[in-house]
Amino acid sequence: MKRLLVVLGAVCLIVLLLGAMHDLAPASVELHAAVAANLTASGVEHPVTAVLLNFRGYDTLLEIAVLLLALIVILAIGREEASNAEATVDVRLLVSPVLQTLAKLATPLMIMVAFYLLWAGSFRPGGAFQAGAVLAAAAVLLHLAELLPSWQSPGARLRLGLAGGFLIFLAVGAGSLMQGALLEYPLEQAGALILLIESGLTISLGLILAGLFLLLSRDDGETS
Amino acid sequence: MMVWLILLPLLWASLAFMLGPSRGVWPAIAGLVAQLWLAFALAAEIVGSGAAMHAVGGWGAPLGIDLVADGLSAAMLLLTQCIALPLAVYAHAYFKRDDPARNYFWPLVGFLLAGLNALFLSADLFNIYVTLELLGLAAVGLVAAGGGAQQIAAALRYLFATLVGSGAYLLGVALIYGTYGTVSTVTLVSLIGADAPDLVWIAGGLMVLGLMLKTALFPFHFWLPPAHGGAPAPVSALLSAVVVKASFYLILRLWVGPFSSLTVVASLVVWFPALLGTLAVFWGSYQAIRAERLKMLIAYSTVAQLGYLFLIFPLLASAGALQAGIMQVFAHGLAKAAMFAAAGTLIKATGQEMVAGLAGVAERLPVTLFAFGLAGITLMGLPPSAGFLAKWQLIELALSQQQWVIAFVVLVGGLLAAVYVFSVLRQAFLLAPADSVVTPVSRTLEWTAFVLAAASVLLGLRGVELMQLVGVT
Amino acid sequence: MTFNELLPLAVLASSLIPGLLIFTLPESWVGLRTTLNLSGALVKLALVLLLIVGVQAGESYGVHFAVLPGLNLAFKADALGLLFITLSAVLWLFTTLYAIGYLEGAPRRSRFFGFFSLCVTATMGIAMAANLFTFFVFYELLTLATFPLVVHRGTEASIRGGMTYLTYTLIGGAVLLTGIVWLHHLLGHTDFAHAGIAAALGSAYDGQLQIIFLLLMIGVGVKAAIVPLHGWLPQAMVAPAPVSALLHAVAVVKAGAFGIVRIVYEVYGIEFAQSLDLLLPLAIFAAVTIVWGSFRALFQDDLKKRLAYSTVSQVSYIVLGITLFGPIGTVGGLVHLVHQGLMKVTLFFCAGNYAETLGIHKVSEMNGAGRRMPLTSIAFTIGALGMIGVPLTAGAVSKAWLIDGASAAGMDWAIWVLWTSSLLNAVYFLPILWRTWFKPIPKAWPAEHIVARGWRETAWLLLLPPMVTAAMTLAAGMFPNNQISPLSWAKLIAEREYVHESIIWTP
Amino acid sequence: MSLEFAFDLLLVLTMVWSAWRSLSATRLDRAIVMFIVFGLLMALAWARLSAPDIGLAEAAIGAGLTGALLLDAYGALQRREI
Amino acid sequence: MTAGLLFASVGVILFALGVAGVLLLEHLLRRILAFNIMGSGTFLVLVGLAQRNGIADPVPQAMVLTGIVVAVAATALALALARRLYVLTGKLELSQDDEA
Repeated sequence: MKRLLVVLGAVCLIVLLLGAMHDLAPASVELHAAVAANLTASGVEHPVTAVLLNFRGYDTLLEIAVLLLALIVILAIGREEASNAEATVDVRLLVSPVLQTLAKLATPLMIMVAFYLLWAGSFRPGGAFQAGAVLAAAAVLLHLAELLPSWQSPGARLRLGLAGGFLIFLAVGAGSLMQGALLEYPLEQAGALILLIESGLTISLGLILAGLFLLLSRDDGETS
Repeated sequence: MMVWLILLPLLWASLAFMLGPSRGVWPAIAGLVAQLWLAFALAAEIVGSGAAMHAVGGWGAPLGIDLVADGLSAAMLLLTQCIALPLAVYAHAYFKRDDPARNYFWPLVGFLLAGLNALFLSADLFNIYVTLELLGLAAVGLVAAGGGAQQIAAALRYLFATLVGSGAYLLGVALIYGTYGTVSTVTLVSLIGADAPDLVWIAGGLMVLGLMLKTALFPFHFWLPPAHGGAPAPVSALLSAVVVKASFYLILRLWVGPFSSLTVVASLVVWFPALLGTLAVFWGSYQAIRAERLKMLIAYSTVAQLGYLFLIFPLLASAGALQAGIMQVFAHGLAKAAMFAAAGTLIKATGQEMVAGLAGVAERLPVTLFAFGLAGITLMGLPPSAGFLAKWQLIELALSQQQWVIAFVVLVGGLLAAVYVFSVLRQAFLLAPADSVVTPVSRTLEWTAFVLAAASVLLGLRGVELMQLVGVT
Repeated sequence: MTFNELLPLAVLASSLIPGLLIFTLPESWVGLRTTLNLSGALVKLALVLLLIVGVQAGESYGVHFAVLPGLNLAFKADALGLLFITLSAVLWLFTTLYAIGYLEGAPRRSRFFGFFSLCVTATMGIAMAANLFTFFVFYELLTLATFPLVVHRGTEASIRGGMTYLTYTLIGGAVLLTGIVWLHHLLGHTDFAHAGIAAALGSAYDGQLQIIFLLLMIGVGVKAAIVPLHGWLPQAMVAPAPVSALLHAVAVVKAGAFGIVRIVYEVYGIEFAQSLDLLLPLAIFAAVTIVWGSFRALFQDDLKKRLAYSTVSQVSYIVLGITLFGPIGTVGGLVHLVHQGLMKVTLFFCAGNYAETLGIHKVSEMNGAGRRMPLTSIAFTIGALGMIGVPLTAGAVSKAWLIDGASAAGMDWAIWVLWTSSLLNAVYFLPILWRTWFKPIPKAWPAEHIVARGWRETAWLLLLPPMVTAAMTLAAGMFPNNQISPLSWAKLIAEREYVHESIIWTP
Repeated sequence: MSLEFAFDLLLVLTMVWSAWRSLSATRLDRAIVMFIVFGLLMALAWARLSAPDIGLAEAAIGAGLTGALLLDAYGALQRREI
Repeated sequence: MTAGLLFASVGVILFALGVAGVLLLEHLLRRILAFNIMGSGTFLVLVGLAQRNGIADPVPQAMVLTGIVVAVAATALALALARRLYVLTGKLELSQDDEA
C-alpha cells in the first residue's frame, strides 16, 4: 500500500515537473548579469567566489555554522565506552607498508594543492571549500594508513581550530555590522578580508571535514 | 539591531563549544538576556516606525540577501526569546552534573536559536533553506544528545523527516529560481501573478508540503511524538514550543507573501490545510487522551494544537486571521513550554513516567502542578488566557465568514483538550499512596515553569499590543 | 484612575490578593492565613458598603480595559450587580468563618482557602461584569476555581464527582461561548444595558437571536441546574460542607441564575425577549425543574443529597420569576436570589454541623438530634420552614411576590406549580423536623467527633454562622419593607428594567 | 543530434542507472560503490554545466568524503558482525 | 533541448528516485544513500533550470556549493546516529512498532 502510493506519487511528480519545465519563459531577473556588473566591487575576480563570500556571504556564514553544528552533534551523541575492542584487531594488520609510504609522500603534496586552491579561488575555480576538502582528504588518507589516530574527544586547541574559521568569519561580520551592514566590506579591503576569511575557513573546514570522519571512525577506535 | 539577534547566539554557541563539554551556561544566559532585550526593542521600534529592512553586504535584493523584520517576524522573535530564556534557566537546573545530554547542550541550543532567529528575519528563499537545515540539525542533535536507543531512533526518524521536508522545499526553491531568476521574497511578490506558469504551482506545492512535514501536521506527525516525548524535558519544551512553529510561520509567510496571488485564485486550495488541521485536532487529541506516558500525552497534544494553526488558512481573507493565528502560536508556545517543563519536574520528582504514577503530586509539588494547570487552561482555551483569546478570534472569524465547521472544530477541540488535561489533573489530586516517594527538586525548576505558564495566562488579559505588532507590515 | 473606577477593582482585589498570598503560605501558618482570610472578607464587606451607599446616591462605578482591539474587559457596579455582590460578600464572611472551624487540623488548608478566595473573586467578577465577554471570563474562572474544592478530599469518589461537574460545566461553557461570540459578531459588542441591546439589530435577525438565546440559556442553565442540565449538582455533594454551602447558596448555581437575569434583562431586554416569544419556553423549563427537583428530593436519604435536589428546585424559582413578564414577577425572582442564598447556606451549615459533630449523614440517622444540638436544629428548622414558605420567613416573601407576579402576568398555571412545589417541600422537610425534635435520642450517634460543653453543642465557629444566617432569614421575612431589605433593593432594580411601564407596587 | 548532446545523453543515462543500482543493489558494499560512481558522474555533469567549482567540490566532498564515510560505516558494520 | 534542461530533467528523476528511496528503504545506510541522491537531483534542477539558455549563472552554482556542504553535514550526522543505534541495538533499521 505504502509502496504503491510512494511510487505513484514519485511518477506523478516526474511527469508533472517534466511537463511543466518545457517551454518555460526566460527568467525576468538575470542575476548573472548583476554579478558580472558588480564583480569589480566584490574584491575577487572569480564570480562564484564573489557570490559565495560577498554577495551571498551570509549564506556561507550560516553554512559553516551547519557544518560545525554537525560536528558538535556527533560529539554530543557520545559513544559506547570500550566497545568490543578485540573484534577490531584483525583489520589493522592488513594495512600494507606501501600504503603507508604512499600516504607519507602524498600528504605534503596535498597540503600544497590545498594552498594553491585557496589562492586560486579568488580568480578561478577553487577556494576554501575545495581546499578544505583536500586537507580533509589528506587526513583521511593518513588515518587509513594508520598514521593518524581517530579522535576521542577534542582538546582545547583542537576546538579552537575547529571553531576558529567560523569565529573569524563571525568577527568580520560583527565588525562590518558596526560599520554599516552585516558583511559589507569596504571596497579597498574587500579582497584582503575575503582572503582572511577563506584562510580561516580552509583550516577549519579541513579540520571539521576530517573530524567528521575521524570522529565517526572512533567507535571501533584506538582504545589500546 | 535585528542582525545581532542572529549573531549573538552564534557567538555564544561557538564560545560555549570552545570552553569545552558542559561549559558555557553563563555566556548563554547573558546572551539570552541581551537577545530578549533586543527582541523587545525591535518590536517597539517596528510598532513605532513600521517594518525594518537590512541589506546584508549592502547589496540589496535580488543580488544580495535582505533581512526584513515586520510585525509577524518581530512577534515570532519575541516569542522565541521569551521562551528560550526561562527554559535556559530551567535547563541549567535540570541536567545533573554527569548527564551526558549536558555536554554539548549549550552550543546546540545556541545554533538552534540562531537558526530560528535567522529564519524569522530572512527574506530570501534559499537563505531560509540554510536556516531550516541549521534549525533541523540542531533540533535532531538535541533530541539525540546523550540519549539511549529510543532517543537515537526518534532522532533518526526526526532527521529523515526534516531532511525530506527541506529537500522538497529546496526543490521548490530551485524551480522558483529557474522560473524567475531570483529567490528574494520581496521581489517575487510582484513577479508571481495569477497567471504564473504551472511550474510555480508545483514549486509552491512542494514547498508547502515539505514545510507541513516539518511542522508535523497530520498525517505527517509520525515523527513528532517519539522525538518530543523522548527528549530531555527542556529540549522537548523548546522543540514543541517554538521549533515546529518556525515551519508553520514559513508556510504562512509564503501563503500571504509570494504565493498570495495563487492562493487567491484557487479557492479550494485553502481548504486543504484546514482539512488536515481538523484531522490533526481530532487525531492528536484522541491519541493524547489514550496516552499512558505523561510526556507522550503532551507531545500528542502538540499534534492537536498545531492543527488549530492550519484552521486559519480559509479565513485569511479577513484581516484578523493572521492575528488569531499568531495569538494561538503564542498561547501554545508559552503553555507547551511550561507544560513540558512542569512534566519534567514531576517526572524527576516522582521517578514515574506514567500519568498513573502522579497520584498525590498536588500536595507535594503544588507550584509545578499549578503551572501544569495554568498551561492546561491555555491549551483548553479557557479564560483568561491567550488560548482563549485565540479561540475567541477564530470562532468570531469563522462565524463572520459562515464557516460553521471551523467554529465547531475549535470548540470541540477545546473540550477534547480538557479531557486529556484533566486526566492528568485528576490523577494529581488523588491522595498520595502511602509508599510514594517524592524527591525534592530545585525551586528553579518549579518556578521557571510557573513563570511561563503565568505568561500564557496573563497574555489573555492584555493582547492589544501583540495584535498591534502583528498588524505592522 | 478615579475613585469610581478603582472601587470595583478593589472589590475584586480584596479576595484575589489574599487568595494568592494564601497559596504561598506554608501549611502550618494558621494565624496568618486566618488573618488574611478574615481581613479580606471584612475589607470586601466595607468596600461593598461604600458601593451600596454610592449607588443609592446615584453614583456610577465602572472601569474597562481593552483585551483585544474591540474587546473589553469591563466592570460596573449597578443595582442588580450589587444585589449579588452584597449577598456574596456577606455569605463569604460567614462561610469563611465556618470553613475555618470545619477544617481545623485538616490537611491542605492553604490550597483550600486559596481556591476558596479565587472562587469568591470569580463570583464578584460575574456580578460586576459589564459585558458578556467579561461575564464569561469569570464564569469559566469559577468553574476552574471550584474544581479543586470539589475534589478536595482526594478520594476516588470525590474525583468522580468533580469530573462529572467539569463535564457538565465545560460543555456548557463551550455552548455559552458560541452564543456570546455569535452575538458579539452581530452586534460588535456585548455590553449590558438597561432594556437590552439585542433589539437594535432589527427584525431581520430575530431567528438568529432566538438560536443565540437558546445557546446562552443552555450555557448558563448548566450552572443554574435547570432540568435536564442539573445532573452535576447532586454529584458535587462529595465536596466538604463549606464548599457545598458556597456552591449552592452563593457561587455556582447563583452565577447561573444571575447570568439568566443579566441575559434576559440587559442583553435581550425583558420586553424584547417577550416579543421574541422567549420567555414562555424558559418558564416551562423552570416549572419542570421546580417540580422535578422537589419530587426527587423526596426519595433521598442522604441529607446533603436531599438538600441538593432542593437547590435544583429552588434556583428555578428565580428563573421562573424572571420569566413572569411584569415587574412583580421580577421582584419575586430577584428577591429569591438573595433569600434562597440565606436559607440554603443555613441548611448546609447545619448539615455540616450534624456530620462533623455527630457523624450524621442520613435523614434516617437524625432522630433526636434536636435535643443533642438544639441551636443547630433551630437554625435548620428556620431554614427548612423558609424553604416551604411559612410566613415570617424570607421564603414566604419571595413566594408571595412570585405568585402575585404569575397572576399579574396572566400565567395562572405557574401559581399551581409554586403551590405544588411548596407542598412537596413540606413533604420532604417536615419529616426531618419531626425526627429531629420529636423522636427519641438513639443509644449512640453514628460517630461523635465533638463533645458538647455546656450550651456549646459543637465548636463555636461552626455554630455562629448558621445562627446568624438563620436570623437573617427571619429578619428578611419579618421586615420585608425595611429600607435595606433585599425586597426594597429588588424593587429598585425592577423600576429600572421596565422602562415602558409605570409601576405601582401593590403586592 | 550533435556529438555533445549524445555525450550528455549517455552521461545522464549512466547517472540514472548508477543511482538506481545504488538504491536497488542487494549487497550493501556494491550499493556504496555505485554511489561513489554516481558521485563521480555528477562531477562530470557539473563540468558539462560549466560549473567546475561544483565539480571539484562534488568529487572531493560528494563522492570522496561521503563515500569514505559510508565505506567506513560499512567496514564497522562488517567488523561487528564477525 | 539544451544541456541545462536535460540535466534539470534528470535532476527531477533523481529527486523522485531519492525521495521514494528515503520513504521506502528500511536499511538506514541505504536511506542515507537515497537522501544524497535526492539532494544531487535537487542541485541539478537548481543549476540546470537556471542555465537552460546556456549561460553560466554563478548564483545557483554558489548555492549548490552551499547545498553540498550542508548535505555532507547531514550525511555525517545521519551516519553517526545510525552507527550509534547499531551499537546500542544491533539493528540498522527503525522498528515499525514505535511509529504508531
